[in-house]
Amino acid sequence: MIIKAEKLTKKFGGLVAVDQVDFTLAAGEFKSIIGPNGAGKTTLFNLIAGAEPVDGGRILFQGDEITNLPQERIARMGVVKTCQTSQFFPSLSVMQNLSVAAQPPSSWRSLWRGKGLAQKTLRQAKAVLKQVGLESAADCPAEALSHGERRYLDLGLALAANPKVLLLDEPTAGMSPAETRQAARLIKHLAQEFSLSVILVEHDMGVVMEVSDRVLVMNEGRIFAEGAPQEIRRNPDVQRIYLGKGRAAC
Amino acid sequence: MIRRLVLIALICILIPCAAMAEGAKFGIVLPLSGPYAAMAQDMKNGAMLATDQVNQAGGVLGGQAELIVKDSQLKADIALRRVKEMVEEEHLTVIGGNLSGAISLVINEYACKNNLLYMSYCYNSLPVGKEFCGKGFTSAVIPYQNPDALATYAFKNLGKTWMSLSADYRGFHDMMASWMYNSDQLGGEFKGNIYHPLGTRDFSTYIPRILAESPDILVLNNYGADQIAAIKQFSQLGLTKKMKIVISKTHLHIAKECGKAYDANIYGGATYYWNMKAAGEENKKFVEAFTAKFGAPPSGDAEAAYVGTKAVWQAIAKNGAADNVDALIDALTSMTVQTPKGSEQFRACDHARQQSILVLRGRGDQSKDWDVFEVVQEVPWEETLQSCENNKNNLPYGNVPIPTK
Amino acid sequence: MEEKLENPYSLKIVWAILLVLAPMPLVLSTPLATEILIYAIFAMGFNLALGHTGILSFGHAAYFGLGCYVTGMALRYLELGVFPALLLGTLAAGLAALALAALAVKRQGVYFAMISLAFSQMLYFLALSPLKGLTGGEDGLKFIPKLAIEFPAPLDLSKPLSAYFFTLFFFALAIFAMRQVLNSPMGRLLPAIRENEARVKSLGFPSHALKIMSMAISGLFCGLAGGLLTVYLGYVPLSTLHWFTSGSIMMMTILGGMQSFSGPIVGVLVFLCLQDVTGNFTERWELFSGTLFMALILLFPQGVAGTIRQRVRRRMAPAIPEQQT
Amino acid sequence: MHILLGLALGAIYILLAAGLTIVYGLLDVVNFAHGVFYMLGAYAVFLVISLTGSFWIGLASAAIITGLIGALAEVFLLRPLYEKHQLYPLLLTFGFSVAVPDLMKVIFGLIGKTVDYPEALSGFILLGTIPFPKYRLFIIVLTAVVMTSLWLFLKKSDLGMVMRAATLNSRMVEALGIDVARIWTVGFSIGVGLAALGGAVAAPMVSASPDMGVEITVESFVVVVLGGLGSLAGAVTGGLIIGQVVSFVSLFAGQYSKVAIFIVMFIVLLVRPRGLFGEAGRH
Repeated sequence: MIIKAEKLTKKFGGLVAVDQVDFTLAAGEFKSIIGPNGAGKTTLFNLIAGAEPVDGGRILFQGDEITNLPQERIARMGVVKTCQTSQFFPSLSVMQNLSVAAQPPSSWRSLWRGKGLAQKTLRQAKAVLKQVGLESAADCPAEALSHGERRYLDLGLALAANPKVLLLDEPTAGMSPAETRQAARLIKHLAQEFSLSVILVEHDMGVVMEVSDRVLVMNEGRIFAEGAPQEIRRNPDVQRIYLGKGRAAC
Repeated sequence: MIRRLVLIALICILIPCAAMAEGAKFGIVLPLSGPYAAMAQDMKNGAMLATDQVNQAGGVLGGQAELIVKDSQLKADIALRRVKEMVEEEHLTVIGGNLSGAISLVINEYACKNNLLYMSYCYNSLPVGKEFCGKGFTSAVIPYQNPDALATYAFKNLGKTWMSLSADYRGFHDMMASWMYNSDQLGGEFKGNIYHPLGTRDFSTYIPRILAESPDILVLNNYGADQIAAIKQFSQLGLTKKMKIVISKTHLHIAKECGKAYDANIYGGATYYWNMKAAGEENKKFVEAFTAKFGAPPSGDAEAAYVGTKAVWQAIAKNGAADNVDALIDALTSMTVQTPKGSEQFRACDHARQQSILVLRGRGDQSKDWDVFEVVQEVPWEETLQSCENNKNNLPYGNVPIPTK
Repeated sequence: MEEKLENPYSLKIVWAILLVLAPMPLVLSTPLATEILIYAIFAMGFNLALGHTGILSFGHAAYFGLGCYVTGMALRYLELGVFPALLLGTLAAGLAALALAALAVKRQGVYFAMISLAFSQMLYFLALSPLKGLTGGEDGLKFIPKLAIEFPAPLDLSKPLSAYFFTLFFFALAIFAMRQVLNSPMGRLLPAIRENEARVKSLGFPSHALKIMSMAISGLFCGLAGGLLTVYLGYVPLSTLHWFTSGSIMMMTILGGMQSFSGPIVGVLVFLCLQDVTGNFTERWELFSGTLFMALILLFPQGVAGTIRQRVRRRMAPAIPEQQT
Repeated sequence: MHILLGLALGAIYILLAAGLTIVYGLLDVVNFAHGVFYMLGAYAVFLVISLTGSFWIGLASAAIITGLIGALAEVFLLRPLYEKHQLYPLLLTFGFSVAVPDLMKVIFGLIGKTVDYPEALSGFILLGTIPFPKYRLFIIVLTAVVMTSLWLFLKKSDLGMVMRAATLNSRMVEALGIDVARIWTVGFSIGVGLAALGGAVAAPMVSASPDMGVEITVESFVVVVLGGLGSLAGAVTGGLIIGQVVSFVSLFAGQYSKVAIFIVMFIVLLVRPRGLFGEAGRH
């Protein structure tokens, strides 16, 4: 198990966003989390990535405990997340964005060895540039990119930080159906090529079905169901909580 | 260097090069911009008037007496930059000016290191202790001289118990020491001192302590906008009716700006007042010339600048050259200068200007336009200027303990 | 664009700046030229924090003034040589910047600027009265002995030209060091922090530690500039700690162009020459320089250097013009 | 007695801080030229008194005249800079604070101008044995009146409500079809008018001089930061606290009163950056 979480809890004031959730992710596994709005998907996602402090329970990454470590430590260990709204460096060019992310985290302190390191970082950045298909916009500032391109750049930044576990928060949000399918195929391909384990938070069932090894359904802060994509799709309770016919018997 | 070559070439073409005028140059630095701009402008006017009069009377060394004025913006680094430019670029050996005691000490230090004659126009302690290095003169007085004069008058006529309100600034600490020393000598009863930060505008917070002591005399050791604020607020509160206020160093502009608040209960020390009857003919000529040229009568600063500049030109003329500084210094200390206050000298051993101190009194609402003071007493220099020996070791005021808090 | 990425700030810019500035005494007065070099180092240090890392500080006079006073005190009280005194002043300012940054790194934008303002005003008023014995209060620190060095060449530092070359030597040192810092792995992360600190954190870089390091290095540059001013003046004026110094260094840096290497230096050159020329020509120089500054802000929002660079780039017409925020 | 004096001192700080906080709250611009408008207020009251002879007309018109000058400055100098980098409006106010005092020196001459106390308010009343200046009481009362009317204006009137909304989210207000630019101009001129009122009230005590505004700018930053950037209640409490701190410290060690203000500001900013009443999250 590359990631193991036990009894993860997160409260915002009175509201229990994540309630005693156990969660596992195997190496190389592609797991999606789905559920209606407010089910606690993104909160669980942020707890694992260290973006939100954990109120209860613990998280293990490759056996070591990472509960409540500062986000940059967790990211340095290889658990890197993208954001729902694309986050990047607006006035820097796309290549500059990627080369910042591609820089080995341990190098932040060094004031020397500029040249040697730069070439290695540049090669990796160029590779990611090709993978996310942004070669044509390499030199223009990130803020000049279209919405879709910004999502790819956000993804590229996470990839450039050579993660072991990739946490994707609705990467295809706001994309046209064609773009969404193309993005889903790309993510699946990249995950296999780099043998990444991925946690995907997603609404679009089409994408979920196509890319996930396993699917997790959350509702009101608890795991409601878990299984292979086809199983989950056919499960009546899942349809009910999604379509809101009435409370699921729980 | 190129810039100047071009300049000189130009001048040669314009006026016949052969009769290149001999003449002499004197460079002064004044804080013409910044909070003390008004007083600096008065100094500039005094210096220009002296220079014009010298040129009308035939100039100096067969040529024009050229006064170079630069703005120090009341910043020591800019003042030093201007002085260095004058010394290195225009090869001046005689410099002067300055209004703030602190900056004049800095320039004096530079003058000592680089062998220049420095004629400062402001209250400073160039002749005292470590500061004195033989190159610096002041055409005003040493800070301790004012309190000397004022104390003799105050403790005789205004009462015995006194208290002081001082700006936390070196110049005023010297005055404080002088007040403490004179108070012991003349049987005054010191009731305590209050330090206020430089740049204070609200003096109401000090009133309770002053009223609690209710001394006969309240001594003010501050200047400029601080002094104006203090006078206006104390008079508005009727403090001036409860006690006499004696200001160590006051100024024509301050009284003008205070208006009727500067009333007959307020006394101030100064080196010059344009309407001082005792000065006679020389002063009338100076005041008329100054008022005609600049539209207002001269203040103490203007007179100090006028006298300092006049002495410099007179020394250069007497010495026959402007570049050997030591000869110039001997000339300056051995001649008498006709000043608006009468004929005076610069003392040879510590270059202090032997001049009297005036005890002035406010006119309040009877003041008409610029006639804001009444001269109560003129204390001759012998009674206020310490001997050279004392000045060298900063005696007797050096070891007078002044209150720390 | 390959070259630019691998080596954002090439040596060519550094040599160009040195060649332009070195012969200044031929055109300007030597004392003014020396001050331009000193304030250029100060502006470069300030811009490392503002232009490159996005840290706004209203109190950089604290580090500049501290550099002045510590160097001055080392020369006067400890009678140290010029180089050790300069080193001491630089380190003191760097430490102060490190300490303040560590204390206040969590604060953002205007709040950090206000803490820096409060810190520098505290130093100003401490030097004004409580520490009067040491700092000379309102008069500033005097009686600094006449300075001379033998090491690279026997130079009497009270001679303006030798003081100029002494300052030029340190200016060259500083400008090479700044290029090295900006090109270093650490330096490349700073613009990212300016743009989006949260994202930098989520990519595994400790953004707080980076900001503290950037402020500390910025403090070192300001301390060096302060020390050099003391050596050049032979005196430390209290005005070096006044908030107006922070304001004018900010004015010069942004006037020159925050987001370029040469911007702050151009800003200092333009501003000091403007101040000197109008200062000689009229007493009301503040009216001219203030109005002109406002005009420059309205006409060249990217600063003088920024706009020139943009015009030059537009003429080279890349596909999409690089917008400066 | 001391509390009253602290109150009077605090009153002027309150006027300045309220003005600064409105400008910052609304426009997100730290106004370095705040002290300059304080000075303009003092000159305006001098000018109007020399024309009309009445202190009261002078006081009212000082705020209005300077408010208009502020509005013009905002429209022509600040408005073009809003979309640019957040720093540029701030820098412009810095340039303004360098140029305008010098302009006053050219127009009104180098020497400051005297403003006499109004007849009715000169002199003092006896509190027990200690005389307390009537003028100071007037300042406290005036500030109280001005602050309550400002509070009512912001809370009750439509324009006030819109201004408060624009402070929180100007883009949303713009989306509702309100011309936000005009709101900003009105806000700026009110903020500046308050500073001018502070100057006009202080003029009899310190006389109007070109450089009177330099120190007061930084001191009003202290008050605003202590109270919390953008909050009116904060400005009032901040002003009162600083007034008491200065009047208390100067009782014992006068020369430390200036250091004390900034130590207070430093500590507050470290411990509680948004100040006493500031909204969380405003960076």
